[in-house]
Amino acid sequence: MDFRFSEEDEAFRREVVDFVEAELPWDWRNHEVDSEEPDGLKLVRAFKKKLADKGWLTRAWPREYGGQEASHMQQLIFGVEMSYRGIPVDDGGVSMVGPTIMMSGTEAQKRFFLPKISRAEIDWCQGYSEPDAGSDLASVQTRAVEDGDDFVLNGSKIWNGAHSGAGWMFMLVRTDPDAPKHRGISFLVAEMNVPGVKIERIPCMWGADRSLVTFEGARVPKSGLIGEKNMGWYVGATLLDLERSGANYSARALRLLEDLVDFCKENVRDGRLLSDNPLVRSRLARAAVDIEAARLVAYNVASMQSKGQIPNKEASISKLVGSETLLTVYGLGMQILGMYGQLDPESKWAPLRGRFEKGYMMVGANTVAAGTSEIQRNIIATRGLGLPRG
Amino acid sequence: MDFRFSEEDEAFRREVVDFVEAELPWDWRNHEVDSEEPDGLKLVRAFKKKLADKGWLTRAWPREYGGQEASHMQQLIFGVEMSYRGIPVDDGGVSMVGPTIMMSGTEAQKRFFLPKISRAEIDWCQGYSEPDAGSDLASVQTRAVEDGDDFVLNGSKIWNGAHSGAGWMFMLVRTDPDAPKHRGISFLVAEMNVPGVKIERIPCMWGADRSLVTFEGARVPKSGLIGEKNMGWYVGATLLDLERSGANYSARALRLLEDLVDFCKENVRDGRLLSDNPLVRSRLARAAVDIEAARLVAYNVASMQSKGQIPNKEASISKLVGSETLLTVYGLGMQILGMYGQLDPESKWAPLRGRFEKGYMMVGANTVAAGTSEIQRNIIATRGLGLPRG
Amino acid sequence: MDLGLNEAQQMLKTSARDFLEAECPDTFVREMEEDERGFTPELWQKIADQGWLGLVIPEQYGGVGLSFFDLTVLLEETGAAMLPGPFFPTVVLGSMSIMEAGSEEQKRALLPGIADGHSIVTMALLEPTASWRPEGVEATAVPEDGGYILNGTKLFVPCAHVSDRIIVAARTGDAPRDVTLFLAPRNADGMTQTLLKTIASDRQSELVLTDVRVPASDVLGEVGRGWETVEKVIAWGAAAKCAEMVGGAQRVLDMTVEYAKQRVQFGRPIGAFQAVQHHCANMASDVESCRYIAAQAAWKLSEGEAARQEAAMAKAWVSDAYRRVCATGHQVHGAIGFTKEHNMQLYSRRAKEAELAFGDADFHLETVSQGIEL
Amino acid sequence: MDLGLNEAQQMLKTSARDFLEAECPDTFVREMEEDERGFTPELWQKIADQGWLGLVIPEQYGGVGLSFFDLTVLLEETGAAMLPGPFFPTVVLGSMSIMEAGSEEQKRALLPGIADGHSIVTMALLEPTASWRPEGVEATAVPEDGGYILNGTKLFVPCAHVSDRIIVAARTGDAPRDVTLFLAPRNADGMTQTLLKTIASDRQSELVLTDVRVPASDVLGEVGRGWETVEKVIAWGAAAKCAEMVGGAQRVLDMTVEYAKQRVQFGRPIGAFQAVQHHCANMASDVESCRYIAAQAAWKLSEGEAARQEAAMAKAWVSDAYRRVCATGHQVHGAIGFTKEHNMQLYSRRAKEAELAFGDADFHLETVSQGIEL
Repeated sequence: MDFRFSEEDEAFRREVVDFVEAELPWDWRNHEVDSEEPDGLKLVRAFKKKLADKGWLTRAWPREYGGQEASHMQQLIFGVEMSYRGIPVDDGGVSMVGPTIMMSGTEAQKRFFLPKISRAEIDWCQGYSEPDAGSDLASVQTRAVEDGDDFVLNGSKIWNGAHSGAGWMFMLVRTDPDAPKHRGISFLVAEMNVPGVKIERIPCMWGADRSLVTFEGARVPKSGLIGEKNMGWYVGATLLDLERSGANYSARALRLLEDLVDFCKENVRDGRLLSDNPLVRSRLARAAVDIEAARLVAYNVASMQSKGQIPNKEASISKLVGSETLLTVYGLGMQILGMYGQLDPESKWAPLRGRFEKGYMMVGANTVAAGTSEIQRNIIATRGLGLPRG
Repeated sequence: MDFRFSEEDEAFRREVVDFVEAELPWDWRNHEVDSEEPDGLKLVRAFKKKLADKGWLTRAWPREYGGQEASHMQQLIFGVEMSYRGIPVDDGGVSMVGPTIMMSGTEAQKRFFLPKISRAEIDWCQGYSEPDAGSDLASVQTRAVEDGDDFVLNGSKIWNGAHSGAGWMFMLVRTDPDAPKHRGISFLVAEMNVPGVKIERIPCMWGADRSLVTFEGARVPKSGLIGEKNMGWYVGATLLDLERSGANYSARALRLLEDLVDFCKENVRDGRLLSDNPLVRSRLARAAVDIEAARLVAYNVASMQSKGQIPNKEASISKLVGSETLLTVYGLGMQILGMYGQLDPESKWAPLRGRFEKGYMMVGANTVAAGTSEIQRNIIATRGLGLPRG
Repeated sequence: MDLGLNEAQQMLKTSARDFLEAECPDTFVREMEEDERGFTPELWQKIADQGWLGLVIPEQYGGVGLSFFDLTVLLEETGAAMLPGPFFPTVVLGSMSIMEAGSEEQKRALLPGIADGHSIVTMALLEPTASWRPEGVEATAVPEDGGYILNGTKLFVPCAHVSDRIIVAARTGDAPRDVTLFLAPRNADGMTQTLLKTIASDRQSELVLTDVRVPASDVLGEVGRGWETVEKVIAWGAAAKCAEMVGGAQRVLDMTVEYAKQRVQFGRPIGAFQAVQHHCANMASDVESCRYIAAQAAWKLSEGEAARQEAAMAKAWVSDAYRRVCATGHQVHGAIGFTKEHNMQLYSRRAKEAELAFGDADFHLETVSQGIEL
Repeated sequence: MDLGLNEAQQMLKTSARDFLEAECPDTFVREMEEDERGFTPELWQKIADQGWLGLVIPEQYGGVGLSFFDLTVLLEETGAAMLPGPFFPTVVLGSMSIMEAGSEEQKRALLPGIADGHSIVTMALLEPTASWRPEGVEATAVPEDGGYILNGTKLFVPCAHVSDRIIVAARTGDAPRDVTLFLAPRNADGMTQTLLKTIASDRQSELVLTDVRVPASDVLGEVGRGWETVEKVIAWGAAAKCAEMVGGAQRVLDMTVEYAKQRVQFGRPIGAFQAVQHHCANMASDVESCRYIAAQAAWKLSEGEAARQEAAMAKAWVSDAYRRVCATGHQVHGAIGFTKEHNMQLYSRRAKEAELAFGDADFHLETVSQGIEL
């Protein structure tokens, strides 16, 4: 066992931090950048290019696809430092699409997509959820019908960031409506900028949008089919596992906690510093412990991956624990900020730039996105603990 | 709406309290009496007789069966004052068997049993649970076969207090093994003191016992069949509803809280009174609020009954909230007592006569007995809220 | 003891619900979220015509003369309907304070106008100290020329932007409770009002007072004894807010159960899954608990008891329970509940505002701990 | 970073498990609950033969010379097996303190005896003040005739009844940390030991010291600096106890999952019900979290770091999580888990003892809050 980063890993971490502190084009301590909005995406994209130039986005990938063959641990370190600073570098390309293509794609697909992902030349949005396929992902209904070299798409995908201008979508589509539910699905990547794709914004409570993408006879090339046709559920399942790591949650939570600690040391309520209030102290300390527990569970996932082991329930537990911890920390923040917590970032009285008010509204979506906490618990129980399916 | 007791009810309450303070043969502030043990039952039985002489045990019953036709509210008041003082007067006779007989029994049964219950002449133990029928009560397997004027019983009943010397059992038995699960069950009351009844003690973690009662060809008279044969599930279902009131839990919890408050005002930890520790204050206050919420939910059940309304999900919620609150208060007590909390009542250093140590071990059984919290939630969701069965 | 509503209260409740269903549907609520004023004079007049603005105002001052408890029956429905605008501040903060502390002249001058809908009154209590304790009042009122000069900054003042009178709490002495209430006109010289943007899209304001002059006749109650009134207002406000929250929580429960019955995943309604069932059961338990603990506080206050402990218990419990109910409702609804077009988020944002108003759980638990003789 | 065990540790773990399965089955644990001594000399000797008693004792003192982390690997298994007797006090409280603070002579005199099983050593730290802070030590040690006279009452002393040496913490000055450790023989004149009956059926004692004389040569470490050692012992003890708890929690999870697979109700294994599945998933999450936060503390301490923060975080987390795991385990097991013949209650009773030992969550959270610079 070894709880320290290796010298090499620590040097890398230092390098990443120094680079970000020097090069990030916005002040991360004071500004939140939302890559699901066009302006935000533009800003992020530019910085991602710089990170890509360092080879960091896909540091753990093979060299031939634009990687540096570093350990999963370094990939984690990179992700953690980004999440800690709220730099939304991961649109699923590096963490999900790339690995899926690496595992199931053709050589041509690998040579086409992977370097592009590595160099941050394409942006992704997710095409999993549909209006009637949420937790029950395998009931996707968007139809893809072969027609010459194309698939013709009809149907809709929801809760994605397509309105931000992300050029590509990775998605599950139904290619055989007559096969059993899980057996008629294909995994497809496609450009959004084609006729027959309609993008509508869905305003959300935290003031930003998600999209509803409607395909009406949109033609996309067959070359975007990853893995075997009709086997997309199994191709995509791997990807969901990759999505279920929790290190980003605890990194984000840690930063929020540090903000809260600073706030409590500077603000007086009822005649004393908040940091002198025993209830506040106890709750912040408890949050620190929650975060540490979540952080270590996530690091263990990376540690396993670094050794070539395949995390299973460990990844689901990490997602569950991480997202619930982030929820707790936002809730705690709102509790501590009290009356001030309800102020929108636009208000001049809003503390910590209203980060908690906005995040508090957004964070509930985390325990819903990428499999609700209920679905994670199902997976832990059945796949992880071997309990019988209900 | 009226949150005060009526003058009449308040006068009754006062009378009950005065009587108990004067007549209870043990010091309830310092001794716990366990009616599931023979000695305890003897003590309780004697005092119950006195209460019965006042007509209080069955105060809300019709006069012809030994009652005083008082309101459900007075019945609740009586129960609350008993629970608050830890006087285990209810063995199910008054709260469950009596009402069931009143609802489904023959006139002869009413005339035989009800006055006996009212006068505390018989003690009851429950015969619902079986080794393989816990949450799934409808799968009871104890067979009752008609033979002349008798039923012949074979099977076993578990988690009851038969070893204490309680003379009678109310039980669900299977009278038609071929009928659908819920349709072959009968509700039976029977004396335990007959050949073919074996009572074995099952030692439990809190230092007391429960019993396993095995019937091996025990003959009991058919006159103990309450309601129609094979309709026992529906006869008994009412009874479970009656069991699911929560006033006793909050009354008990309130007394524990008061003990804790006193303890905290008298004991110093790390240089200050526990009652000056803000964490302790906050937790005790929160417990007080939990108890108040549980208390009012239970009082509402009685309030509904007093007006002739039939509580449904209200009763299940009351049981759920009450038992969970009691669990919380015991847990809080153990937390506050700290190192001292682990001491057995026998130790001279044990605070509050070790009541918390023992209760802490016992209380978990509350969220299991009479339908686990999970079963309560099922009932609230399906019967109360109309959600589809799973 | 009888924890049910009487017939008159039941009628009030039903008629309120009918009125709000017609006049304050969710489309209207959503519209008012974007509206600068946050309500319409048309609806205000209709509310006045219903007698709601004068519900608890005695008949001799143009009101209906019902009890505070009756008002909370109504507020449960306005909470369920998320009625936007200055109804709550006016009936709870404005008229209750004036009824409590006002002189006969003030009552005669102000209450009829409130009752008939011509006058909107709020209270400016909190400051940047964000404290519900008297020490939090730092704004000052200094006697001059038989009147007072007010200076200070008030924060989180509900609906100040549309009020014509604002009851300002200001310090008139150095002892913590040396606080006095002033009936300041909103358009007084030296008073600057700025809207704050808040999570609940309600209309709270910052109010900066710079040498605002108030005549002695506009002191509400006795000089130096304003905090006694404020304490009562906090208790009433807490109980009244709890009633609103009960209404909202019940609606969130209903909507969640409904959604669980209709949303199909894995080939069956999600309400057939035990995890969802138990979520709903927990919500139902919370709502049931909220209902009676809130009602007890309202009823005892209505009966004229101080009921400090009951109000504190209610607000402490309901503040947390409503938040839990909303969080669980969101969890059952999934992504759809976070969209602006869905009502779920309308409630959960308001739940946060309501949690904080008149003190959060921590604030009230300290009262409770004193009440249990700690 | 590598959060897995190395091969040697894995072997240690496996062999420990095998040994305990053979020598310490649940029947033995149950038997020892009723036994007056609470363990058998036979098993003690076998444990010594395994090298466990000297696991962390350097070879020159007759030990095996492994690391503290290795010891916690072993403790995870003794926790899983609920090994009764003075193993924990001897290896953690006794030998670690002597190794830390003992003179060369004391080490030579005491450690080999511990390692070979002839000597059992515990520590008497707590008092009726029940505090883990130095202020809690009220027992006094007064110099006399080149030695010390000890007076006071010690409480919750683990396995004092079978120890031959007891490391007593006593006050030698008025400043809070003026505490000194003494290696008192258990049979010293003036020392009265009484067993306490506890929830975990472990063997804790009250120890009354009345003019107990200890020669200066039995002072452990420097006079007045004993608390430095105690602080380390609390950190080691907390981390070691966490390891035991992780072992226990894993066992409770395993047993609960097994039961959920086998217990049939409503025509299917209860583990097919989502409520039970989610209970088990929550338990698994807790166990997983416990494992790494506990391991981090043990590893950092083992590496010679002070790791006060890590130990505090571990104990705060694991104390609560293990209790949760047991409570949920009971809920899944239903009535059967409360019976004495079932293992479930053996674990849940020990979980309470373990939660309290070396400070509960509140105690450690205060350390954590300082660590996050509050």
